[in-house]
Amino acid sequence: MSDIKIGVFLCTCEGEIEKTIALDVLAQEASGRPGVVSVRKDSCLCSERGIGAIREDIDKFGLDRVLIAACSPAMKTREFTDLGINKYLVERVNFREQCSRCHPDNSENATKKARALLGMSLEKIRYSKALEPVTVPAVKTALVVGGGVAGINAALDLAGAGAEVFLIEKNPHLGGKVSELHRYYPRLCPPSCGLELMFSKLESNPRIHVLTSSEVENLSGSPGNFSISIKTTSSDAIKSPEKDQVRTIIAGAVVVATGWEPFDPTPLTEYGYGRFEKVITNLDFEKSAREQGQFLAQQKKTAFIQCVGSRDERHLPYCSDVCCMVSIKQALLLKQANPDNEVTIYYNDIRTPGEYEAVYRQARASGIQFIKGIPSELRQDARGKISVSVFDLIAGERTEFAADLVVLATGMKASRGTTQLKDAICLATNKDDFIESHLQCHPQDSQREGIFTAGCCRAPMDVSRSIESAGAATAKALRYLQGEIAVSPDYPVVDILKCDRCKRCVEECPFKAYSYDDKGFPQVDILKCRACGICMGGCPLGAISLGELSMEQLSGMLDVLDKSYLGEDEPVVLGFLCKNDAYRAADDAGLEGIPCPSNLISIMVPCSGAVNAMIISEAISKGVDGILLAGCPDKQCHYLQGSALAKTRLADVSNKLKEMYLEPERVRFASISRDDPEKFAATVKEYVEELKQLGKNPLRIQ
Amino acid sequence: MPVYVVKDKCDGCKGKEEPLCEQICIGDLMTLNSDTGKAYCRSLRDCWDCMSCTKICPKGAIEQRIPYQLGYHGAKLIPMMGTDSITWTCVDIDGKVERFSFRTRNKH
Amino acid sequence: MNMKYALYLGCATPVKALKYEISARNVAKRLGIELVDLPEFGCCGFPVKSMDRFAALLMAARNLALAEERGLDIIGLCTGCISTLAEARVQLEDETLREKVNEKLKTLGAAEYRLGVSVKHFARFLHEDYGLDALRREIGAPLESLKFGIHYGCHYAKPSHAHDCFDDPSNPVSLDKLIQGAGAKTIDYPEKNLCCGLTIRGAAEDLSMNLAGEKLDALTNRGADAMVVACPSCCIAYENNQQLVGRKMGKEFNLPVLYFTQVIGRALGLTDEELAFEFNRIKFHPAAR
Amino acid sequence: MNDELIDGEQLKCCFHCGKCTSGCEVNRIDPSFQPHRLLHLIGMGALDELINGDAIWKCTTCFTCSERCPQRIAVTDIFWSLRALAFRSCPTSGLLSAQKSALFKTGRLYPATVLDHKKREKAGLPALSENATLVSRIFDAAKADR
Repeated sequence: MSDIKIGVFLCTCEGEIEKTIALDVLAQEASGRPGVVSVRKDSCLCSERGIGAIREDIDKFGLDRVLIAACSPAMKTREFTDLGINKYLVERVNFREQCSRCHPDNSENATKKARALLGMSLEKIRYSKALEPVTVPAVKTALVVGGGVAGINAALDLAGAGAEVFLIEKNPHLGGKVSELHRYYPRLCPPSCGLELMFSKLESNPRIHVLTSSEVENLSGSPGNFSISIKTTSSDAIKSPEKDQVRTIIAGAVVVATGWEPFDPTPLTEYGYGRFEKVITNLDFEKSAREQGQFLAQQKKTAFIQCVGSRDERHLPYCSDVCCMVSIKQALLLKQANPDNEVTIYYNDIRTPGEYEAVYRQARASGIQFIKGIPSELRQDARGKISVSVFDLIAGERTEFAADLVVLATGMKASRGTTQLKDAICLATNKDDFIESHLQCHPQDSQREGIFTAGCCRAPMDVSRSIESAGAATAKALRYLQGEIAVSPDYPVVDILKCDRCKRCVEECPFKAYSYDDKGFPQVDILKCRACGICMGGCPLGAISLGELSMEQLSGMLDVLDKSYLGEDEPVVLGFLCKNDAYRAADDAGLEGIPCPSNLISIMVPCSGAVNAMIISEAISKGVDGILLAGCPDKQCHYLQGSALAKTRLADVSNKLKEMYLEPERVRFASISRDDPEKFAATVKEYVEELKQLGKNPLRIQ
Repeated sequence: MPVYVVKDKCDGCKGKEEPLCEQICIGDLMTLNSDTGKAYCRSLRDCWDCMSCTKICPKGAIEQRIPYQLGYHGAKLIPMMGTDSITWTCVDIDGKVERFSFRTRNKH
Repeated sequence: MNMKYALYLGCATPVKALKYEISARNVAKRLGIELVDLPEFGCCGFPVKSMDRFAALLMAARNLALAEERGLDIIGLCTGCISTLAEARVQLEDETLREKVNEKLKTLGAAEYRLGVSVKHFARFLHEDYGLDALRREIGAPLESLKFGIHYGCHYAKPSHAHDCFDDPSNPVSLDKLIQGAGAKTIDYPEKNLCCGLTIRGAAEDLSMNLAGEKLDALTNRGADAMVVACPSCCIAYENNQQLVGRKMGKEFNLPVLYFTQVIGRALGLTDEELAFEFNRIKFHPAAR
Repeated sequence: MNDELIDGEQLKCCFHCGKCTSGCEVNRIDPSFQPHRLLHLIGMGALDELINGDAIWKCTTCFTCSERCPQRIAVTDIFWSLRALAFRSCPTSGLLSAQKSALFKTGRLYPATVLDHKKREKAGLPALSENATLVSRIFDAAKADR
């Protein structure tokens, strides 16, 4: 360590930072610190001139570590990444957002805090290591599970982008639910024309291998090189080989398109499905319309009941997305075939977004009755007619309708295929049994790297959106189909000299990235890993460190922090802030000039779950007055269970403090959203006040 | 006077095979109850009160009952581990609290 | 099979529906089911729900605790009572509520309730526990050629969660099956789920009468030999008030209203006295057909 | 418990599908009785109007609405709670007073007359026990910490 050469660069940010922080004093002090060989102050480090100056110093002094005290590390990342030195040897100190900007009126304290931050970063950078991206070879083959409209389109798109594609389907034929439909909406054209085109494209593409009557048995390996065993059961289908053949496919990425199943309305006994012949589902309607030439024209009085089973807490709690348009489409077809048909749609809310609104309007114009009100019960009279009695909420009175045919607009539920596959390849599903994804930002991802979803296995959606989702899944999958995959070296490394093989990391990893090596030590699959550090936070022996933030760095920073940097009577709060939410909120508090006590020293961590209880205990032992662990609100955690685990671990420390006759309030968890700087500032303020009441940590050395 | 496992806190080290207390116990006394998934000491009288298990337990679930030669009922000895330090809290039978921090050789 | 149960009579049956009580006791006796009377049983709580819902729950809980103390499950005749007790049983699965209730029970000098009692209507018991097959084996005088309209009563299977969803709340069948087991036919009619309306007799008499009349009309038109009920309140609405309802609707009804126990009892070969047919206001003369 | 059902999250989940009213037998005969509307009025804070009106007394408590509500709103129970509120605000109001006096005096909704006792005896049925004060004691216990 003695021969390291650190260059310290202080940015005045066109004088702004220097207005509050005595940079010259800090520069003077820094130059005397071990390892520091150069100190430079600049008015704008991120400018071309500033970058040039850094590069110049690196050459001139032979610097192997660069410390930049300027704006938040979340800013100007591009400018400070390529300095002609490994980017993991560049450390940023947040002098602007979390120092000068948030304490503009207290130059003295801002400088004290800046000094503390600089000291910690100087310690941290001593342990930094140069890291290079790792390249992993990958095959250029993709697997698509499910031969419905989503799966077929994903296969075509993937093959179009140059990949070899295996498309497997558990039924003997392709086409999925779409092949059971009579007409598409909104154009009311027959699905057969689109399907035939897709089939012929599949046929003619030599890169696509279709396996029907086939199912996934299991999946192992990692993205780029999944090994999937596939069982093919019968021999009667096109292109399908021999009976009960099991084969292994190596694939770089998997697109899951296992589709949906119709909700069976039998449990809603009030509608008599199965008891009354003339009560059918919307999918029964499609079948009859397709198979019986006169079906549409024969109907005279038809009722549609919307939301059967959907938006129903007893059955499917969600809106099934398509049923409104399906009923409108079917009603229009009836009306076209027989304009005298008194078609009535009983609805709760009609949901026809975008272009579909025009179809809804067309339906209204065509004379289809829309009645707001859901029948509670259907009764069959002696002539076999179905009497529909409903309270019309708009008219404010009851209306009766004797229907020849009642169509129940039933929704979509997760398919059995999805459930089977989820077990075979360990995919997480949501409470409604659809494949779990970060619906907001990464809808096409599953919770396993390299496995993507298309179509209704993710959520109910119609044909056009299924096709669209197939394209999105393809675009995401292509990263794993380029022959090689570059992985950023942020992933955790297990020190097997310390590891006791307790398996906690294996259990707690939200992405199931850990497996065991041949000696039983945990090893991380860097392709599955998302570098959240939850394993680092959970390891009871502190044996796991991330590439960009190690346990020894954290411990070193605790050592050098002056626990009385604001004076003996001021409490010091150490904040571990998650980089996605809390740290950014803290930055915003600074940018917006929301005053925040200078008692908080913050350390950016990838996730609140990455902070080890040993680090927290150590901070308390070394005299820090309070620990603020700030992460995302539970359901918004970018790493699923990071916040939740962090809370549990913090509760353990809190219990321990109580046993030690220390105040359990010395550790605190706060949920801070990215967009809530006010809450951040208020939380810190309140906590500092509380700690003042508690008094000094008895373990702080005088 | 041996160790005492607080069952609510113990999580069996999640791996459900060999918990840390089992691995570290020099007398091979600690083990997992496969029914409850919680650790226990299978021979209390053989415990030497070395407190290795107390120190290593990540959940703080193992307490030490101080032998009467050293303390007596009511006295407590509680370790808290950092990465390179340990802090002991000693409570005597009169409730007097003293704390000691030491560097350990665990570091790096 | 444990065939010893606490009989929960409620307050309407022993006063307003002697024929029900007598026939039920005799059917039970005939089938080897021992029904124990607990004199301490009080009101089920149903009428009190409109005054104080917590008091209603306490009343129900007290009855549950009484049966539990004796180690007996509850069999009842009135659907309203059974529904109220059964719903309380489900509500008390909530621990906080149960603790609160038990605390109050203690101040009343009653035993604590510990979730150990099942509550079933006699018809449900026959259908589920005694068993249709076992019942069929006992039938000595099947009621062939008779056609009954079953009226379940709203609280027979509803709220369904209170009754462990034992029958379909929108299309109940268990009582039909019992009566069919006795050899008779049952009528499947769309008005099957209609309420007897008795609960609102005081508040909205016209409404109440209309509801009762609709069903009487439907069954008369379908040629029912009798209506079969399983609740004393429903019987009051359809039998005691039949003339009134008829006058109101400008019709003359003459539809006998029987308790299911009278029908089953007859098929079991019990005598008219044992089934208390003398108490039926509208006489049932199947022989005349 | 009353207030829990009326103010509860459950009620706020109503999305006005009208299934309760469509299936209501009382509404079929008396169109002025509209359960969905009553629920909406509670949501709008018109409790007084409801408590003082006669609508809440028209529900037969047949549970059809509760059974079929897609949002699992216990509509019937809400009516009971409303009645209980009405009762609490005016315990002597007409509709319940007869029931109340029977219950409080005899412990039974259907008091047994001398004739009833005789009839039972004649039929060989067990004598009815009297527990006249039970109902009022339970009421007092329930009210104790309100």
